[in-house]
Amino acid sequence: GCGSKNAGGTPEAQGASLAFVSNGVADFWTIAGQGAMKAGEELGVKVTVVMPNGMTDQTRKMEDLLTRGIDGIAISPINSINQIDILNKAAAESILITHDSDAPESDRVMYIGMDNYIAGLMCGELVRKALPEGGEVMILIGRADQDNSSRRRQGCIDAILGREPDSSRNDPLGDPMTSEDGKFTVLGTLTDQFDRAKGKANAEDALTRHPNIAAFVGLFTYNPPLAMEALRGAGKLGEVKVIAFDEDEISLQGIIDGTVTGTVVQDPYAYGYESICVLNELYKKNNSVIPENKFIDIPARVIDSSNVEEFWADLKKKTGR
Amino acid sequence: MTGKEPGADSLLSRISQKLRAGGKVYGILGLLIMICVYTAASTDRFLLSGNIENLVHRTALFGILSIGAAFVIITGGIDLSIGSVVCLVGVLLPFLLTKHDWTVPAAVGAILMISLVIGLVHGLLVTKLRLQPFVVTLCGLLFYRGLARGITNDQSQGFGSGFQELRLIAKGRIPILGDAEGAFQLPATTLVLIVLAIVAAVFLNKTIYGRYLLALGNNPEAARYSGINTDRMVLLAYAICSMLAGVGGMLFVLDINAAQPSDFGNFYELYAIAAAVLGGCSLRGGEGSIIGVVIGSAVMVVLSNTINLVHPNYQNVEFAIIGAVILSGAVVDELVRRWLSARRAGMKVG
Amino acid sequence: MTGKEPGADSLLSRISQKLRAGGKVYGILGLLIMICVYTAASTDRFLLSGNIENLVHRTALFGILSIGAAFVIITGGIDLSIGSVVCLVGVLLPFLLTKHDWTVPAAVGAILMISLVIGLVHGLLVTKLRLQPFVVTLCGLLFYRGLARGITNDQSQGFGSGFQELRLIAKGRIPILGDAEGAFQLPATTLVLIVLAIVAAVFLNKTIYGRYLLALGNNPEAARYSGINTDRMVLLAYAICSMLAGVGGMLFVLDINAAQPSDFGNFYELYAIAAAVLGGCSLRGGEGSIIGVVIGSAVMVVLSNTINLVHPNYQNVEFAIIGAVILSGAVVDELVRRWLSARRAGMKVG
Amino acid sequence: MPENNSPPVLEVRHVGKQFQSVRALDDVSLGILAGEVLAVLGENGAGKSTLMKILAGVQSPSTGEIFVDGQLVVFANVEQALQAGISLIHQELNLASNLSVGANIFLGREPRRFGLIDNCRIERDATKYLEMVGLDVSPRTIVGRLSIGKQQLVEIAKALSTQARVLIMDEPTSSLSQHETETLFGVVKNLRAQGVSVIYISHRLREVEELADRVVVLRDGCFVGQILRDEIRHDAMVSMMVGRDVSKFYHRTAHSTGDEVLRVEQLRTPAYPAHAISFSVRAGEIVGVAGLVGAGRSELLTTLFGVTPAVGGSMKTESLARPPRTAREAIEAGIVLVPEDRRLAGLVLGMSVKQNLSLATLRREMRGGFLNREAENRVCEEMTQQLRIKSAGGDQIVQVLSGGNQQKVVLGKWLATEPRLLLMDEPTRGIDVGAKEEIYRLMHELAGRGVAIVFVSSEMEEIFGLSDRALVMHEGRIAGGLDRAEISEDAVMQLATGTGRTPAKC
Ligand SMILES: Nc1ncnc2c1ncn2[C@@H]1O[C@H](COP(=O)(O)OP(=O)(O)OP(=O)(O)O)[C@@H](O)[C@H]1O
Ligand SMILES: Nc1ncnc2c1ncn2[C@@H]1O[C@H](COP(=O)(O)OP(=O)(O)OP(=O)(O)O)[C@@H](O)[C@H]1O
Ligand SMILES: [Mg+2]
Ligand SMILES: [Mg+2]
Repeated sequence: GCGSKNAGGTPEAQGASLAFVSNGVADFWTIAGQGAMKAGEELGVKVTVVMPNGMTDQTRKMEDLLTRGIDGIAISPINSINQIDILNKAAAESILITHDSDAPESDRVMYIGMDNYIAGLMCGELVRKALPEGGEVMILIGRADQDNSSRRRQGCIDAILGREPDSSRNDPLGDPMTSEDGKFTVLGTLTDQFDRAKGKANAEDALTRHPNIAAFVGLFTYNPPLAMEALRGAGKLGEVKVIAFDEDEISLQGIIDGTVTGTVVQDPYAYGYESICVLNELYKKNNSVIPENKFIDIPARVIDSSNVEEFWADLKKKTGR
Repeated sequence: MTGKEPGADSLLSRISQKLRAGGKVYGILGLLIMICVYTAASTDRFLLSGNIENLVHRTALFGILSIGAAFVIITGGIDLSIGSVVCLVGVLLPFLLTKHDWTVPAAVGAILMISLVIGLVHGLLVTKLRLQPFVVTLCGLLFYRGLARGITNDQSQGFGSGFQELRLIAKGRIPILGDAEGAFQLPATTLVLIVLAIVAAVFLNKTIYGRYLLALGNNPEAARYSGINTDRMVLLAYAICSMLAGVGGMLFVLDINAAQPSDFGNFYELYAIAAAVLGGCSLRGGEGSIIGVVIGSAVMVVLSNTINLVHPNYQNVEFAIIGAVILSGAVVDELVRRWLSARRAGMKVG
Repeated sequence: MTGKEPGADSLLSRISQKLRAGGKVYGILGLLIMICVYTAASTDRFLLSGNIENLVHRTALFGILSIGAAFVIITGGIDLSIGSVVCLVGVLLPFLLTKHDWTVPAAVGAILMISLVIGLVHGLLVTKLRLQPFVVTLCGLLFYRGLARGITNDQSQGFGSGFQELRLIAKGRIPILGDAEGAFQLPATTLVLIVLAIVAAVFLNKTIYGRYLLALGNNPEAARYSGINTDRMVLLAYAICSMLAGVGGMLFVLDINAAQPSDFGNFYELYAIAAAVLGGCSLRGGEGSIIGVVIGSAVMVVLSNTINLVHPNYQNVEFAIIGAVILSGAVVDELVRRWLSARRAGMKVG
Repeated sequence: MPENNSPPVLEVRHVGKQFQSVRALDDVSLGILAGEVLAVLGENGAGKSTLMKILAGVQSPSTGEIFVDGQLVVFANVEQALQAGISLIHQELNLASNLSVGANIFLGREPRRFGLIDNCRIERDATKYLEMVGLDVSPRTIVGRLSIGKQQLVEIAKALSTQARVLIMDEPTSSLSQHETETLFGVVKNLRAQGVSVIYISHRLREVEELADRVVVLRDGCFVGQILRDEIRHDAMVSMMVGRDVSKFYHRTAHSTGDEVLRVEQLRTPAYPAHAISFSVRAGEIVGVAGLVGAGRSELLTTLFGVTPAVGGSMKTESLARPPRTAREAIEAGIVLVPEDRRLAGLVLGMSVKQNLSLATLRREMRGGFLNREAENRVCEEMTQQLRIKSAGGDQIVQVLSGGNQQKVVLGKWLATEPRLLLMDEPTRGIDVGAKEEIYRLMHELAGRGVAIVFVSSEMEEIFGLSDRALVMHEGRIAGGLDRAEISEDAVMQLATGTGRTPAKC
């Protein structure tokens, strides 16, 4: 556990009421939510986990949290530069920290998490490792038009193509891009709008169109398993590499079975847990928890055959799944 | 007919007329009041002027869409493209202003133009080619969102920290009760809704065109035989609907400050239609009341506010709750209707 | 009447009959062929047996939903809840099997039961309470998804690496042309579709119940006055629709292996309805052909395949393209219709 | 005739029916014997259709009982009534327009083979019944393509096919002309001979005179009395129905005709693009258009009114040089149409009497686009008085008005526009004698005021009772024109069936 339990009395009695706001509805966030709830129990504070549908809903939910007189909010802004208003409003009326995706331009107290661009780079490196001879790579993603996914995708592409890291790039979705040395080709990025049937179809069609595709990168939790389904259907599972993102159990099993090269995992549980702990301290006016770079790094990790078992065991322990 | 019948008949007709729109309006108003009372009783934060401001503001945004939907529904048609028009407009406004440095008048003008054209195209396909409104606007639903994604290449469009003056249209608050701390201030959007609603209500109930719409929604043939240019009226209805969707879309994005092409306005057509139906529009056409529609959208807005304030842990079943409420609304309405006519029959016999 | 009249009339009628369903089917079939030819011409990968297998497989999944939608549409109703039923079923199956260790028969049975009940509730609300199908099923759309999210607490439900045998129903391939490398194998789902489609087609066109559906879809009074129990037939239609949505939902999740309650099956009702309309169903009721509906869903599946294979950079405007194609399909259909009747008039003159 | 010792085939005792506020039937008792043709008469809204619907299991009585062969029965639905051998031809058409004639005839009673519909048999049997009613179309024809008259014949064929013991016909001839009517009479007499009982409802008293063995009269939902075979006379029936003596049924006063208001030359309609029509009408003239079902009369009127586009030809009025393209054009040129099917094209059923009456004049009276309430009320006042519309006031929904009053509302809507040429398609269809008389009176008044009237009628008496001149149509052509003096049943029939002389003066 982190921080200190509220002094004396039944916790609920004088515990703060804090909120953990995600940028959408996904397993990633249910895990984070569990972390937040756990911290809430330990600290005896009331925690509300909010999973909005899109930006409008996120703004509405924030407004209503403030109406409720919430004491602190940890949010993953969907589109930070354009949400300054609501973020600053929240910062003014409550305590605001960001997680998963930062909003440095806003008045948020601090940021917990990691840089999706860097995580993307790590993912790209995995691709290079998986394909020593290089080859054609197809990127699968749910949506490309929200901060976390576009940065993650860009990082991945830059690493694959061996470019100088520069998070300000934004390559178009469609056209193939080849690295200087001509070894690697990023065939494109296929979006599925969270429609999994569509996601599977995308992977299948990519296989049909690019017979000598060498690897799939699945940048949303559910993409790698869909890619694996497609490969199994085409009898190419294991032959075509799969590089995953996040910790879907199918992906992890794939790593064990050797059908998935590896995955880059963030630590959603820690996002939730840490966010609540920090908010609680801040609520108790203990500003010592704020590092001077206002950034608690919960770095993304690469999970591959070497460390998958213990990671998975730990995950199961935390989430009880 | 016998001598006694007239009196009874006029009672019948008067009641049935009340039931037509009036009754439904009272019904939905009652529902709204119930929800408000419940919420106010459950939390003292509900009646904070700030929350009221939020509610009337959100109601305004959805109300504008719903009024548009109502016009089409009154003609016996339907418009499934509202949400996608909201999306297209929502990304276009920032796109044109920030990425292409258009002037505000140019951008707004162009967007209103586009909405108008969209409405006219729908109308023409429905009237001249006799295509089914559901089909036409379903294609619209798919097309305009795809277009929005294509134009922006799947990137969110926003104003960043610019265009604050323009955004006042959507964010501004008017201190009608003086600017004392915590005093209620009227959101600009609410003002817009009030104006639009009044205009729409007058148009529908006081002008011949409104009468024409109701008539042709009720019986197109008879309207045509009475020398009404039904095609033009239907065209008008679709134009109004898309225009209002355009206005609403701009207000939405000005309020939210950015739009994600892939999900901005998703399902809004369904909310708008649901609000219109809740508000007393019959999808069979020929029936509808503007005030009812506005109240209808208020119900849905308040409902989700209730959940956020009172039952934050049930947020993920919010849709289930809204669906259940709409349905029970419809069921109760129907049962009351039957009970009333049973009563009438009873009165007559006794 | 003179002697020539009957001849003319029967000709007239035969043409018009063709136009009713037949014509539309040819139309949509032509469209499908055009798209296929175009794609095959643009890429040699299109006709790979693997790709064909994928296409017929996807067509099967959507086709099953569309056939269900068709039955409701033929009665003049609509079912907007299909996608949400797919979602509810899609999360329930793995939920019951993995989280609650139900036996396969128990889980499948329970889910079919639930789908049936859903359909019956829709039907009862529409027939007994005379609520508008759009309203009833719109509430369904909101409610069942909310329910799915509530039950699973927003966690996606999947089979992990288990239940491989069960999943063969959705993933299996039958080597009808021998199991030579690259030989076409019939997906099990396609077999399911073929069976369902044949049963549905016979039911609709050759049995009295099908005829009753067509009759009441066109003129409920006439059907009722002919001694047909219209309510029961409508009930049946909604039951069929939800049952097929349930079956489809199970196949979808068995195929994909996991379902996320917040997104699974989103908009599928619209695809199903679009396919039904493309396939010759009139939303005014009384018209529809099963084969047409199946072809309709094939068109949408192939179209998105075409985009992925031939124009991957346009992937994000896929919706726009599908919308445009559906619309042009409807437009062309209408124009041909008119041209033909003009021809008829011409014949009469000559 | 029927032997009276056996119990009635069908009998109702003390039947009452209550709609929300309307007492449609009040303690009515009557029975019908085997092989009897019983005519049920009554003004609009007297309760005839309601009573029949109760007999056929469409509606259930609020009070009272039904007996079949002396046995008490309760019909829960139409099917049970059919089982009991009772079949009803409804007053309004009730066909599935998307299905073939054959499918409609056997709807609900499809012959089956191996559980599947046996279409061959349907076609074979359907042809038989179609011949019976003298309808010469293929069983495969889609019903929606037939004219209203033909659809009526299909309804009759359908009823015949049920092999009912009691056949109820609610105004079967309302859109049939002489020719078809006589075929129908043949059928009815035939059935009677076979011992089938027929309940026959009509506002055409001449038909009743010819057919009925017994006449029963309802008024305001009550049984007022019955007339036996040999006392059945026109005036007897009328006085029993309306409770007063309707003297001088047709006012045959010649009208001083003014100058030409309409000249039609080589006009061709979509239904019969091959045949051109030419004629002209003078102010103050009443022109009757006769012809068989499907002769193209309705098409002619709708074309003159601009709601069906003319295929070719010219048409001149004072202000128009070509056929109108929309109803608006026609109305502005002073041409209005009382359509054949008032519920479909004449009235906005969901709207009030006032709103319907003012619908056509809103534009003329509007104040800068806004409704002019005074004008609306004025029109409502005037028309309600002038046409003696019986309603609970201007705010009543027209849906609940009786047929006659509905028709008056349609007329009123048009009179308010002060037309110069009044087109009427079956103006007295389904309207009772009282209302008929008033409508005839009106037509004469209008003619007297110099309004030109062209009316289509399938009722022979109307043609020669009202017209100053008759045009007889045959398959889209005008087979001939007859002056008042020349108008006779034979002359009209000859032209209508195409056996007559070629057109002389039009
Ligand atoms: N469904 C209904 N709801 C309310 N009132 C009705 C309904 N059906 C009939 N009525 C009323 O019952 C009375 C009898 O109607 P009915 O149709 O039996 O008269 P009718 O004798 O058939 O008249 P017509 O000669 O015009 O057909 C009328 O006043 C009518 O308005
Ligand atoms: N909707 C239609 N489509 C095709 N043909 C039609 C249609 N309506 C009418 N007809 C045909 O046009 C011809 C004229 O019909 P119309 O109704 O004008 O005849 P009518 O003399 O008025 O007979 P009725 O007394 O039955 O109305 C008929 O042969 C009919 O079959
Ligand atoms: Mg009647
Ligand atoms: Mg006619």
